[in-house]
Amino acid sequence: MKTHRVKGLFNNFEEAFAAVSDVRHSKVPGIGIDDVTLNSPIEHPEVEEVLGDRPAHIPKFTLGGATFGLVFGFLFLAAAQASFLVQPQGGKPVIPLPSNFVLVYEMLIFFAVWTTFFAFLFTSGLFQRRGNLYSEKVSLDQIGVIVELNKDQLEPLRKLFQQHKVLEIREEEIR
Amino acid sequence: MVIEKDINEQIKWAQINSDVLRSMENPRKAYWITFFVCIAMVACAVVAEIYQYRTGLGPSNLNNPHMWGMYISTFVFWIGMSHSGTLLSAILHIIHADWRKPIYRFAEAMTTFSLMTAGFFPIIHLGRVWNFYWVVPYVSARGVWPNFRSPLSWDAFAISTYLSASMLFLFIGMIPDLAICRDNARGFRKKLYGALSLGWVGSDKQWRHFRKTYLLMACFLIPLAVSVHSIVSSDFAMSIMPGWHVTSFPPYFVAGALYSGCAAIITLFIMLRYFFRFEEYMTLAIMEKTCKLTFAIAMVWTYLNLIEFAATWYGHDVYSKEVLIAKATGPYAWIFWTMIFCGSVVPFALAFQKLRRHMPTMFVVSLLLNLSMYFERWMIVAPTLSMAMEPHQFYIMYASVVQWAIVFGSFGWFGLLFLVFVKVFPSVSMYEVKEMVFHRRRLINEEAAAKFHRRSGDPQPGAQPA
Amino acid sequence: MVQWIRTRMFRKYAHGAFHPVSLGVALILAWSMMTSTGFAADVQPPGGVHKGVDVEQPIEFPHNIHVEVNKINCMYCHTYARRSKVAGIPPTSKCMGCHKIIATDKPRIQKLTEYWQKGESPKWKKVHDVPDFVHFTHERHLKKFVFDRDYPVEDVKEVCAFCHGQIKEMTVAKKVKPLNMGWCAGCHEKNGGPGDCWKCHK
Amino acid sequence: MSGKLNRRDFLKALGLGGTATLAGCDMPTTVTLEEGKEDVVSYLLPEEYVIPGVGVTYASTCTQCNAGCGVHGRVREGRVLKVEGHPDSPINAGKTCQMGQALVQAHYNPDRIKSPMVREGGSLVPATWEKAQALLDEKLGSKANLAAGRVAWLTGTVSGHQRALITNHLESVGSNHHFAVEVVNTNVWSAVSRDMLDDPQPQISLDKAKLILSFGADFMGTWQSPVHFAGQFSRMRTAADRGALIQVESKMSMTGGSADLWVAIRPGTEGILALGLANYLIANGVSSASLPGDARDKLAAYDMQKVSNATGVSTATIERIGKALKNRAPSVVLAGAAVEGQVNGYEAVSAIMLLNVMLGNIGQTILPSGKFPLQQLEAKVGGTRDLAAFAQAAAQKQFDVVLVHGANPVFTAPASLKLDEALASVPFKVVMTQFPDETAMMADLVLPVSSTLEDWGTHVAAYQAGASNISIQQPLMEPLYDQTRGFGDIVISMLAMRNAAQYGSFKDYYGYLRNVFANLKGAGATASLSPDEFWNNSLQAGMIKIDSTPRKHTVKASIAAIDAPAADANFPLTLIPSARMGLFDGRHANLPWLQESPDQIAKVVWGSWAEIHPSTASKMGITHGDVIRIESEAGGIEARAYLTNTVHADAIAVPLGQGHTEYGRYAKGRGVNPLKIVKAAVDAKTGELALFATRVKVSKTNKNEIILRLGHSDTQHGRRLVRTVSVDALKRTKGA
Amino acid sequence: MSLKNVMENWSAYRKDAEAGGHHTYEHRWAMSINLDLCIGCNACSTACYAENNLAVVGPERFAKGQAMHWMRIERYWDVEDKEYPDQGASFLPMMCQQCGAATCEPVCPVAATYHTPDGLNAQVYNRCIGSRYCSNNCPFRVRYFNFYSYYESAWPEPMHLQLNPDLSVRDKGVMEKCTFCVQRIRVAKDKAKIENRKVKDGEFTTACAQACPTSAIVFGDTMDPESKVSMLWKQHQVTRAVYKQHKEDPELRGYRIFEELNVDPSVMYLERVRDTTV
Repeated sequence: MKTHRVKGLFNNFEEAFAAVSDVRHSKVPGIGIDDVTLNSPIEHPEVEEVLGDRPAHIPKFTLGGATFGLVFGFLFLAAAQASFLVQPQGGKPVIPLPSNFVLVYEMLIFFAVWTTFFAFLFTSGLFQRRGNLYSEKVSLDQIGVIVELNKDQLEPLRKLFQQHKVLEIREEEIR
Repeated sequence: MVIEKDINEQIKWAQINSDVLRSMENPRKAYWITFFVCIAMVACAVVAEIYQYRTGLGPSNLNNPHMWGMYISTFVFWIGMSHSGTLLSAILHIIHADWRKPIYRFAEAMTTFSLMTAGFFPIIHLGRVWNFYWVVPYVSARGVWPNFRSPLSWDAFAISTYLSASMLFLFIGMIPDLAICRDNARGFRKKLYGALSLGWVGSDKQWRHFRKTYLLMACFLIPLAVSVHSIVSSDFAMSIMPGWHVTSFPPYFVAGALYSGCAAIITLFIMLRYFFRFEEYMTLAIMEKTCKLTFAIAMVWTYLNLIEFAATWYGHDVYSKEVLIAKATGPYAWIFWTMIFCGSVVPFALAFQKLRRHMPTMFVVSLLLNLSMYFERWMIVAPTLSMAMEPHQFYIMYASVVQWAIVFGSFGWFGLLFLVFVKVFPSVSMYEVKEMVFHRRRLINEEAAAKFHRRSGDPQPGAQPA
Repeated sequence: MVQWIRTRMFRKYAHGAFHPVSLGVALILAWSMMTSTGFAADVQPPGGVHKGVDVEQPIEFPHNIHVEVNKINCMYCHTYARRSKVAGIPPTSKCMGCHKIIATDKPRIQKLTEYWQKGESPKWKKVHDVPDFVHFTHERHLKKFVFDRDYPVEDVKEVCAFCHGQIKEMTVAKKVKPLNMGWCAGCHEKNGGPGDCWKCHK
Repeated sequence: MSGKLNRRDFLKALGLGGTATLAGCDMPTTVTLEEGKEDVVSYLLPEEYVIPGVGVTYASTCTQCNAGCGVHGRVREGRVLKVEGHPDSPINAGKTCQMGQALVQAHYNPDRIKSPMVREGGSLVPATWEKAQALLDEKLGSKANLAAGRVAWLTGTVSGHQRALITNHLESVGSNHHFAVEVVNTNVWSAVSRDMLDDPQPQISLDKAKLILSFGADFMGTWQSPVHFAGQFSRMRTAADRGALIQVESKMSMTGGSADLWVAIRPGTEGILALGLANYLIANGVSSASLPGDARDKLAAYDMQKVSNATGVSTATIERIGKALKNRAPSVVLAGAAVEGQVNGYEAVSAIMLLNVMLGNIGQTILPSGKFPLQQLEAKVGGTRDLAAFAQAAAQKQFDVVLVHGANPVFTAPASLKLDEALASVPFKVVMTQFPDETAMMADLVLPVSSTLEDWGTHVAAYQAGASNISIQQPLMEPLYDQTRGFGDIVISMLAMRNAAQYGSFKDYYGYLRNVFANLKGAGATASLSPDEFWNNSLQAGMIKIDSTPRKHTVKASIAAIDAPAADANFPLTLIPSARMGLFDGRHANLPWLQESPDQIAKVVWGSWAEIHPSTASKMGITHGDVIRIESEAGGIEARAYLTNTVHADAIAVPLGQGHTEYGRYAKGRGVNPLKIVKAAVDAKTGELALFATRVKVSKTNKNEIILRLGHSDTQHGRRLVRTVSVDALKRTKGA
Repeated sequence: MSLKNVMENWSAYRKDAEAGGHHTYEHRWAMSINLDLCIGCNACSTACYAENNLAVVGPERFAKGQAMHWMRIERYWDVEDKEYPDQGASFLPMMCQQCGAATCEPVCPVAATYHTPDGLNAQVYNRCIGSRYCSNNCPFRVRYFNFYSYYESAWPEPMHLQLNPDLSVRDKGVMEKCTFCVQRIRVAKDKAKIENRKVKDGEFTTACAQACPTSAIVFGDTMDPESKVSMLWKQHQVTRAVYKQHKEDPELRGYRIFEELNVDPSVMYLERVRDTTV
């Protein structure tokens, strides 16, 4: 298993990307792109392309939530309406579709939004300790590239980072 | 024509951080004065509401034909105002209009807060306030449910959905900024922001999920916003009252909502820009774009207004026609014509660049637009209540002190929430301004762009590394 | 099965029971349990318990002695029950009808006699009280559950016990049934009572 | 043992908590199930028919006006909840007017006097009955030194055994001064009927008429027996050949609101129009055989044009009325208060009655009434003549003691009569009343009487609708207050003071009535019953039928010339102090239901207003709601102007009822009393006050106030809520 | 709240309003008001105050438009701009029309107003939260709102003793309206049930109909073909659940107000007749 974690802080974003790209192209033997994490103050869809296909499953949860909202919403409303002690009817159907559509629509969105939110909380790796490698600079203007690696790969990586004008390298041992 | 950049792309990121964070510290005297004025307004409303709660709705001067009065028109006003945040944030996000970025945060906060204000009104206006939860479908041993046919119970659904969705949207969009705050704060604040930022570190995984979530939220928020104001419109349109039973009400309400929201954004834009020295971010160029957008919406609103009048005029529903005539000539005529003037004529000021760039003018214009929008809501609610079907019961309502106090207090409450917000949360999205700056800079920086494109030999997404 | 869903779908994300889906499933299950209770039968006295408070009465009337020991029919004293919406407290003259002779040495009876001689009625406290906006009629209920069923009138206390509990075991009457709307409505549903709000609410 | 029982406790409610309130009063409450909070009091000794929770109905008689309608009171748990019409009553046939509906409110009124009051040092202070009795004994008892004719009774219209007792009391004190005052009356009509037909209260059969021509007679509102006439009117309207109503008046009355043809007439000229119509009828072939020989010549002076000039009614309209009268037989022509209340009221009513004679209505729609056999019980009908007579007599210090009951003369007397001063000069004034009214406030001794619903009584209506009846009033519940006494009980006790031999044996009025009923028994067709059976039957029925001998109408028509009231440049307008169903002459101003119930035509609530024609108003620059000052020679009042075209341009109408200076929280200090500025002119023949003949001038003040009214629109805005069809369509659909 | 209920109601899911919805009406209370007989005397409205515990609001609140008269008599003038009216006024007794397809019902958020199996618009006071939407959606504007707690002010002691215990005294914040004297209906139905018979026509009537001196108001059960009111409806060829009457004889006087809104009122008015030939 990987024993160390190394973080390089870059000021120049292009260089940071280049470093990631280099890692990806196996400039350092034994380190794959899956070992690389990027810490950045802004969102970089382009960079993430470089990082490769890392899936986000949130839409599935959203779909699930929406479907649940739809089905549950309708069943809930229909059951409530049909079992209401008194039917507020006056010649109108017990389960009035038009108004239920409106409510089901709202409930669909309601559940979709909340599932999305919870899915985001639970799938995006929040609620973790920031770790020793975390630098407050990342929230300012610097980009951090974190690589998990074995001890023997430390040196080549440092070199690679320095090649790309790294500002600062932090290391830590995992266990 | 002055062609101007939306933002100075040379601005330093550290500068962004410090500018925004500076706006969050050490309130000045003016802030405290405003703050206590707001508190006083809220206090008035609270006193009025307690009085009304104990006495009944009588002191508000509501009367038999005119049962809703300013409570519901104010409710519609606040609900309408909440739509701007959604518009700027979600719609512009989806269509990749990145000039939204410096101003969407406060707009979104406005959404949430005006919803939080609006939500009070349907409750306050109830005769038996303490039973308001009966409109919520909860399982009760009595076997009774709310009436799901009633647009008012739709309101309960719609507002709770919209409020939670917009709060989530605001919150999610703020997480990276909260992390920035956390990293720059000390003591109690650090703990607060630490908890609120949920352990955000800006890793690519977080960003990736963040992007998806944000997009999905935006996708849901747009139809939601439309549906919410349609549902609010159905409070009126679903009734059979002349002047309310109007097919075009849903789009009319949505247009009016966007209109009032945009007007409020301009107001707050100018105020924030002035008070927090956000000239660098809230630039005149963005202002112009906002103004143009507002102008467009104003014209849509005007068009829908005319359509409604025409449809009523040429339609066969005599009652509606009489209500329309009563609007234009009756006791509410001055409100009607003020609304038309401020809502359809004044926005032409937005069509002139000179005026658009003149902040005091824009401030006044935006206030007039807001006024027009308030009057619009009044004109929707009041004439139909006062002059509907039964001539015997034609009667107008003069709002009492109690009613005025509660309506004023709602402005105080909104202001209070907003004032707290600007000091507790970043009112300009730092990370997104950085993105904006970054992308702009990259776009004009040919060299950087070229450098980036050279690397397009990188493997395509999905391919395994060699 | 829930475990299966959890392991299959939430392997990585299982942070306890709070999942939208499992919440929904639980809600639906709870719902169906609630809705599938009960089938109309002849007479099903409603269940439900209420922890009544002890009510202080001017005279601690021992229901148990009258009902259980002396086998007096409820409607002998609560005579208006079959003729009116209220069952009524027996007129003091009725009490004195017996107690001029019977048990005159007991302190409670002496208290009663005192009232009688003053020409006053004791101020009883209402135990089985329904809200003022409720219209409840003893007359119709007795008609349905006693007279229409040809239920032996001697045993009417069993019918009374539907709502008043086993009065024969109490001294001072105590509320032991909830007498709230859900409770009433449940019985109405089981026994085909009217479901119309205006039948009971006024 | 049970003899010690107070009947009050005995009938007391089985838990007054039966009054339902919704979930607490002030604070939100969801917990409404309470154990051991509410008291339940059982009956001590139950009556067989009393079942808690079940209402019992008792028959009685309404005393809100003098029509004497039979009522059914619904009693539950010892309290009266509602009053409905007695279905078997020949007067109202199960129906009630709004005043009758408010009977319960007079009973439960919070402003009732709860104990006797004695004047001490200038102000009235509560006292005990012992003290009150002692005072009465001192002034009126056997030891009192009363010269003949020094005691006077001042009442409203009074009948039945109450009247008999009053008469007896006057006898016992050696006096015969019984003044009956009533502002709303038909005394001139009665006088004319008596003189022309030999029948003071002829039966009027509207349901047989094809046409009613009413000169200001508000016969469904305030005239004689309104509910009875409303029922007849209903039958007339629904008859196969629908009868029509022509109303000629200066201010639209409630009855005028249902007119097929409404004619505004210059105030005080109704008689001229009647003569003009008579002239027209003769000229157009209606036989004048029933008229005196010189009629034709006398009437010829009233040619169309002259009448039109005098009355302000166009010749076309006169012709229209004339044609209708000629073509539609039988008809009935009525005269109301506005005609009677003139200085020549008698002549005007005579002229109107003349039309009935000419048109052959006598015997068709105007029928002889039965002669009531028990004269001592017959109604002593009040009038305004007695008001003036009393004021005069009292001012001349003719009385030592005045006993007032059922009247509020201080409120109703015009200021110019100076009745209040005259009354004040009487050394000892006893007022028997339920409410602290203006007269009571002047009294030396105020005796609180029981309400109608607590008291015994018998009534003989002045207008005997259908058959002759004695209506019985019985207590429907125990008195609300310990310190009130029945009127009969008080008079009996006063009689016992003077004549213990005859009256000392009666414990109370009830005992007296039981006694008299035992004698009355033979009068009806119920001779075979035992006294107790007869009594119980009578109570159950609420009335006793009396066999009366029908009168015979002998027509003695005469024609007198009528002049229009003289114009007066200083006082250009005529004041119309109109009474209406509801507040009536002001006696119901303390009933909030009736205060909040709008005037039928003007729809105004809770206050006074002055109806003025827009053309008159615009001449003076008066707009709606302006406070105007109305001044006559006798004084001035201020009221809000109500612009309406339902009042003649030469008139200004201020409704009666308001302007109380006392009379409880609902009446006090509200509006103005137009009677106060009425000039005390009298009708020469009958001596009744000419209430409608006062000339006034109007001036603006610079105040404008909102007129409180029900409804905010006088027009339907084209909504066709009320649709109208012509009578032809009705006929085509065969009455459907 | 049973599965059975769900299934039954589901199968009755859509039946058209013309067939009475999924109601099997036991009774269908209705009125007929002959406007030709209405003399505007207010007896009905005062009777309503007495029967239904209506609060007297007093002049100040009346001025604000907060009066509480379930039954009001509207008075209109047909022609303005004349020197004097040449005929009487148009009186219109107006109270809740107990619409078959009432617009107040679907808008109540808590179903406090609903349709009873007797065809009445029920207003359940203790369920009402006072959103006042029903009143706003009532074309007749006959719903009255308790703007205050009137218990103390309108019934000072001992007036509260007059309160009818068969129905609640409404507290502040509750909507109320004419109920066709449901407390009387309830008693009559209970009595009929106990005696195992149907409610007879004329056995009871509403307070207003009982008081009306001219008998302009007729109340009864239209499900009973023998009742006076159903005969009247039939005679005037007024049918329910249509928004336009197709009468064989268009001159028949029966009509319903705002019928064109398809609210199906239960009150038939007979047109006022004016004899212009006199």
